[in-house]
Amino acid sequence: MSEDSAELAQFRADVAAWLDANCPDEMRDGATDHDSICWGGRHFVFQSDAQRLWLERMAQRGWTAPRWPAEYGGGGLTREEDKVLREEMARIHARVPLFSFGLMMLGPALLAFGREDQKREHLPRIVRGEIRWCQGYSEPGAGSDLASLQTRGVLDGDEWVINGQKIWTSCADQSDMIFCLVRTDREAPKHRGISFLLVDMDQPGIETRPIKLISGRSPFCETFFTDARTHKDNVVGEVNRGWDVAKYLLTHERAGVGGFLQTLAAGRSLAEILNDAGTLDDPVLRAGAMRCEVDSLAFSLTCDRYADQAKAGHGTGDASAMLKYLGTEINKDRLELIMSALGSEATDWEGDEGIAANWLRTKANSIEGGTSEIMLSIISRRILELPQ
Amino acid sequence: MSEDSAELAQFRADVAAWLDANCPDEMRDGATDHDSICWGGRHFVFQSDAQRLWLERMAQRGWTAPRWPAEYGGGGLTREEDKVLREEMARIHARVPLFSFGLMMLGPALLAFGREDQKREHLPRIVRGEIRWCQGYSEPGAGSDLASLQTRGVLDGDEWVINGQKIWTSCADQSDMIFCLVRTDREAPKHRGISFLLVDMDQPGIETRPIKLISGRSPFCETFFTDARTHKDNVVGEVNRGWDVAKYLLTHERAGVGGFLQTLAAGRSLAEILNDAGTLDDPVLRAGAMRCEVDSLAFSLTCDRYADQAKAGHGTGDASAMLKYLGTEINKDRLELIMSALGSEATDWEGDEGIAANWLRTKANSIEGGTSEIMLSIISRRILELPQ
Amino acid sequence: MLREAARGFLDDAAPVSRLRAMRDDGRTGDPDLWARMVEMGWAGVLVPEAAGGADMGHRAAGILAEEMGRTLAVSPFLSTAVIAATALRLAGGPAAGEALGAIAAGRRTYAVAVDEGRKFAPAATGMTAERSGNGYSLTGTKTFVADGANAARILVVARTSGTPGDAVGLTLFDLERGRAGIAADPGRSIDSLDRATIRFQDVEATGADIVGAQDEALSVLSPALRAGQAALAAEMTGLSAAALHLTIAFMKERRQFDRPIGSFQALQFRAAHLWSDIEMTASTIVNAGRMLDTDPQRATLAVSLAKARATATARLAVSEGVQLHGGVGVTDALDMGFYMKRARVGAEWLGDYGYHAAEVARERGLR
Amino acid sequence: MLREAARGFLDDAAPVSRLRAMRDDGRTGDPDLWARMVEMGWAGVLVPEAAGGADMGHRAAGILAEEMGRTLAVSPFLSTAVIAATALRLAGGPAAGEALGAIAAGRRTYAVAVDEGRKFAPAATGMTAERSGNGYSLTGTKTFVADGANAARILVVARTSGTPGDAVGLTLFDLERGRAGIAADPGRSIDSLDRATIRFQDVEATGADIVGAQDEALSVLSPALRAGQAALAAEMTGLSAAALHLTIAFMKERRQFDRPIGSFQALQFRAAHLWSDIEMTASTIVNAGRMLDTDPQRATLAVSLAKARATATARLAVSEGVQLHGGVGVTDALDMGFYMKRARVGAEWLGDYGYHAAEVARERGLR
Repeated sequence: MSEDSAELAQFRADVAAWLDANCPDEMRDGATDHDSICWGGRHFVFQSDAQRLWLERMAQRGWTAPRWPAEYGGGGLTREEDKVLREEMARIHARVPLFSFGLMMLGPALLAFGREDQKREHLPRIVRGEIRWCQGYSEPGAGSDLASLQTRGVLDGDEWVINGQKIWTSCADQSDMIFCLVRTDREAPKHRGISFLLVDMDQPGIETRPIKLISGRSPFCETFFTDARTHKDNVVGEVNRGWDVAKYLLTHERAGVGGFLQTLAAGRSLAEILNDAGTLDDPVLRAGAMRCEVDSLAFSLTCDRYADQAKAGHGTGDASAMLKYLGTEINKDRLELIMSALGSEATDWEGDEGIAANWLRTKANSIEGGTSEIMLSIISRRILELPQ
Repeated sequence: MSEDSAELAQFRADVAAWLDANCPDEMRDGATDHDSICWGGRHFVFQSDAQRLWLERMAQRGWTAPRWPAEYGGGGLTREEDKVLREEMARIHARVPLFSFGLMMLGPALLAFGREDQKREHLPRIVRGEIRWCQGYSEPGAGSDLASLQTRGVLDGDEWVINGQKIWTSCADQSDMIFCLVRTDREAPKHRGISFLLVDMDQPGIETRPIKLISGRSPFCETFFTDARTHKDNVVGEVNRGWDVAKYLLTHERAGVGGFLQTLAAGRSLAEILNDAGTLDDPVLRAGAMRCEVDSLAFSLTCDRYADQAKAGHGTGDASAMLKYLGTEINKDRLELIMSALGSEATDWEGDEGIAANWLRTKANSIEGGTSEIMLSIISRRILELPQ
Repeated sequence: MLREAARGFLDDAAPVSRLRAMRDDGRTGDPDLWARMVEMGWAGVLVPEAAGGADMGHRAAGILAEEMGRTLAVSPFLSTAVIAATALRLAGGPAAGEALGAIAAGRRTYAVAVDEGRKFAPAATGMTAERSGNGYSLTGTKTFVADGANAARILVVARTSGTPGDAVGLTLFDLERGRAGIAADPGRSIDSLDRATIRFQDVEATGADIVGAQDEALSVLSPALRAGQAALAAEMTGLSAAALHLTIAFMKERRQFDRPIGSFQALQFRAAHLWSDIEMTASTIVNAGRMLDTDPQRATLAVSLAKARATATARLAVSEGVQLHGGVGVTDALDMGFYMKRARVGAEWLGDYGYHAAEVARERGLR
Repeated sequence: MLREAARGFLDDAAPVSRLRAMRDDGRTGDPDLWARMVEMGWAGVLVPEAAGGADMGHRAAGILAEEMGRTLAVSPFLSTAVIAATALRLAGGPAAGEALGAIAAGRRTYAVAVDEGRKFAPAATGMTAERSGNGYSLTGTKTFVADGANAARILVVARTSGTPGDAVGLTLFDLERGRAGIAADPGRSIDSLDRATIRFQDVEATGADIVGAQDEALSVLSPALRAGQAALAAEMTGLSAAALHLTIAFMKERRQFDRPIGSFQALQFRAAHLWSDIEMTASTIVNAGRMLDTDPQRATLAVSLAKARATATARLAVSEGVQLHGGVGVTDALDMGFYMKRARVGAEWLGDYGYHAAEVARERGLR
């Protein structure tokens, strides 16, 4: 932690004092497991009054979205202030008050592409956790070729009428609204006939069905649109230019992956797990563990390096594809190694949070959010500039 | 060795007696190193009278080409008799009397595609080691895309006039004649305008220049054709259908690679080398050695299995691409491992036959005779029938 | 041909959907399917003709196991028809003969209880069989016992002398599962099969329950486990081939960017590499079966080679199988997950890659 | 910026063709090039300003080494300006100060003689320095000494007490190469550089020749070797990046089947993977330099991580470099062979992959 400027030092003191006064004790356990997360939304059931209070207090200061402009309910903090806030929260092990796709994805898209009225309508409600959003991009027939999506929207008077099917819509069954890509011009080239629509899910034309994975239960759903409707103004960016918004968000999403993976790796250390397993006499396992430690550390340093560059104003850009590729592949390798080290004991099913489920879950990491193959294509074309 | 039939037992006894009487003692040392090989040809300098005598005696029986028909100077042996001959030669460690591209490649091509007069002219001279042949397929601009070759032949009266450049022509600087692929119709689709020509190298229009490899000296040459000439009848197969001959030979060549690699691996065992190096406390090296032993043995068994299938009348066909691919890749892995095990000592140059040269030489194995990438393409298209 | 007959039967009677249904029903065994396998003579594949078996040998057993691996057919074949049958046959004697007859006729199934920890290590056996009066008293826990909850009888190895790590001092007992003091906890194996923890508390046994000689279990158990390793390797190779087959079919059918994904060169090369890898492993399977049939005393290298290769190949096959299927590959709706889970269990059972690769290296003289 | 200046200079003054010419002439050093590097202050990169150096730190030394690796520039930079300079600086005292000044001014070059066998293992040193009168008598053989035939002086570690394997009992001597009893055999290293065997026969030395304290060589030598490892890792990473760069350029230019080979997806993915791998390694290089500059006592993990990664990455880079170039890749006419050979020598020097990966694992708590 480098030394703060005088103003920043004052800000830090203020933040610390406010947190101390306002963060309920129950919210100071640093919990990050799925069940402890506050997702918000119309139907969210708070686990405790403390959880509700913590959200309300943080939202009031805009600190659920610290860097969003204050006029839209955000904290209006600078990069440095944001860092201080996170550091001070970490110091007291404060839980993240709100976690949502609205904060992570729709918000940035609206800030970059939304109309003024859209920002004023949606951003404050995201900040306060009133509306839970989900993302409708993927389709069963599209996969890596995202832009070949077939869900279509037809204008009927003042409304888009939407028909089709989305897949991998995380938490769709618990969300209030969906931002989704819809084909609105079937004659145009495939990237030029897609619009980015905002749709309320509380209508009979939308049905959701959870997807079971090889690793067990998952937040993913299939989402079916049957004459679903949304007002014609609920387009982000221009009609038929939704691909630009999607591309922006995809890069945004990948850039976040590195940090996410680092968090994963921050659990119990590989060495600890392997020492306990007591199977390291096997040179295959030992050599594998050595290699995996080396590669994991190198990956972690690479995330740090790119984060530093980002702080210095150099965006990660297409290199986020590299982070996504390496992070997921190394993590698969790591879990394979742990499974081998634990031997038969790891092959008993200990539920959806057990080691076997974790191992199987990593298999999806190199597919979701863009497959490793797509990441390698991005690197070879955009960074290495190899010919198509 | 399964039991012989009565006739085969008699044949074995005859062979043993003949070998005993005719194989000079100096030729019973089993030598297979480059300098001990009898290559034959107009300019070949025999190392000893014994070497010359051994060639003459074996050639007289046609046993330099045991399975070729007797009418063309061959031994006319059955598959079983050929096996007996090889076994009896191995028993007394008899050297191979003659090794040549004529025996390995041109002969089979002539037997499959040649005119009667061509067979009568060339095969006996190959059997007797009178003419040394080299192969002119590759070109600098063509590489893996062999059929894009540009060396061209134009008919001028009774002769083809040849201009262009070949590369990787093994032993071209010591050969008497060359069989080569030449573009004889520039208008036709690329596989349909190539002819398979036989050309005498003893003419001013042909020059050769040896190629130095990263591993040191090599038998490879560049061969330059400047208005070189050959009689128009010196075409094997039809004019402009040389690609058929070439394809036949390429498959033939790859099928031989497995055996060749097995011979390589038959030297000092990996375990022996690594034990002596004393560096196996390192789990990375030990695990690598274990994996390499496992894979080498599996590869060796695979060669045996395909050889058994071939004996049972099932050709290896496109699967030869798999043998070529795996054999060369595993051998590269093996030499990398040996280099690591020997450490700095292996990084001193011990001449073109030293371990470092061997290691570097393996890097060419997965390129020459069709790259690993070409082999994988053959497997994916012809065996797995994946779409183009 | 045996292979074609087996394949035809299994495609028809035991597709992966049958395993799926079993899992969804919460069952861990498929006695009806086994009954049909018995009818076809598979239970007696290693039982002498005199005892009513087909006596077809280990290569044949490998072919059956390989075909079962293709469709993930559920059966006690490996435990009963391969491992137990081999042990009983080697032990000889009238009781073993009767047991073999019962196996071939489908009247008996066996579980083989060896492991006590996370890794395969028979010599490390700590479970005790103490002399008690004229007999023995067995106490200890066996883990990850294939078919341990369903099999009628249990071949269990326990220590009659020495300390864990000694290769001698182990004795093999043949006990009916209902004997007092035996309790099995069915477990929840990721491959949905029966892999139980079995607790033995003061279980009484007599000399008549011993298979082979006291203190010399490994002289019958080791060859039996080798036979099991070879058959398991064969099963995993069939599994790998099936995973590749499903993947190739998907690559031909699935379109992305206006082309079948099988036309993408990077994916083609991976499929071609996997095919090549499976070919190599297949060679080791053939070799292991032949060595067990012709020179079983010297089959260690061949069997460990097969199990090491089969383990590595199956891991590659299912990893590629899932990844090349993309999103659908990680859904439970696709069968690939079943292959991946079985490959992981198979990787550990009867010795993992490191165990067998070390055996190979040792046999090859690596110090 | 240091990097841009270095790159501009090296591209101009020390392209690979200069190494090629040196090799073809049978020379193993390039004093003219070193003289120019000295002029640019590179020799003093780790020498204190008081001694006439630039004192730019290890991160800067790494940048220079990385850029030298790109063009395979021949110089005694690592031995002299990094390892010897770090050792002398840690030892301190007037003699060391003078030596550092001489290094920075280009008046002295050093070889560092540690290895006696095929693998890096300083504590295994067996060469003896016996007390003899008021001084020492050194006898033994050092192998694979970088710059050992050309350097003006030799830092040599010998045993003054204890037995091979002991970390204490080693003493570091600073000897001029002409001292009686020292004989160097230049060797024929595959990378065409000077890597000599040096024989010491009853070489007389005094206390004044000792760097640091008697019996405590490792307290100055270990940090110096770490600095060398970090710089060598940087060099190898530059080498890897250059190999990739050459390969990418070739892929864009070379046509096969009527397309640039860079348009083939399988080759694209391999290039993209290699690029990613180099990016990871580059992060470890930055980190190692920073740790040496800010917290050298705790830099072991960072340095070993960098050397392990750099070794593995360079191997991948040159393997792919050769294979993706096809036939021309294995000809001596292409520069890639030089990269491959240097990568192999660099893989072993100052500790191989296994050595450093084990250090990393140990630092991370793996037992």
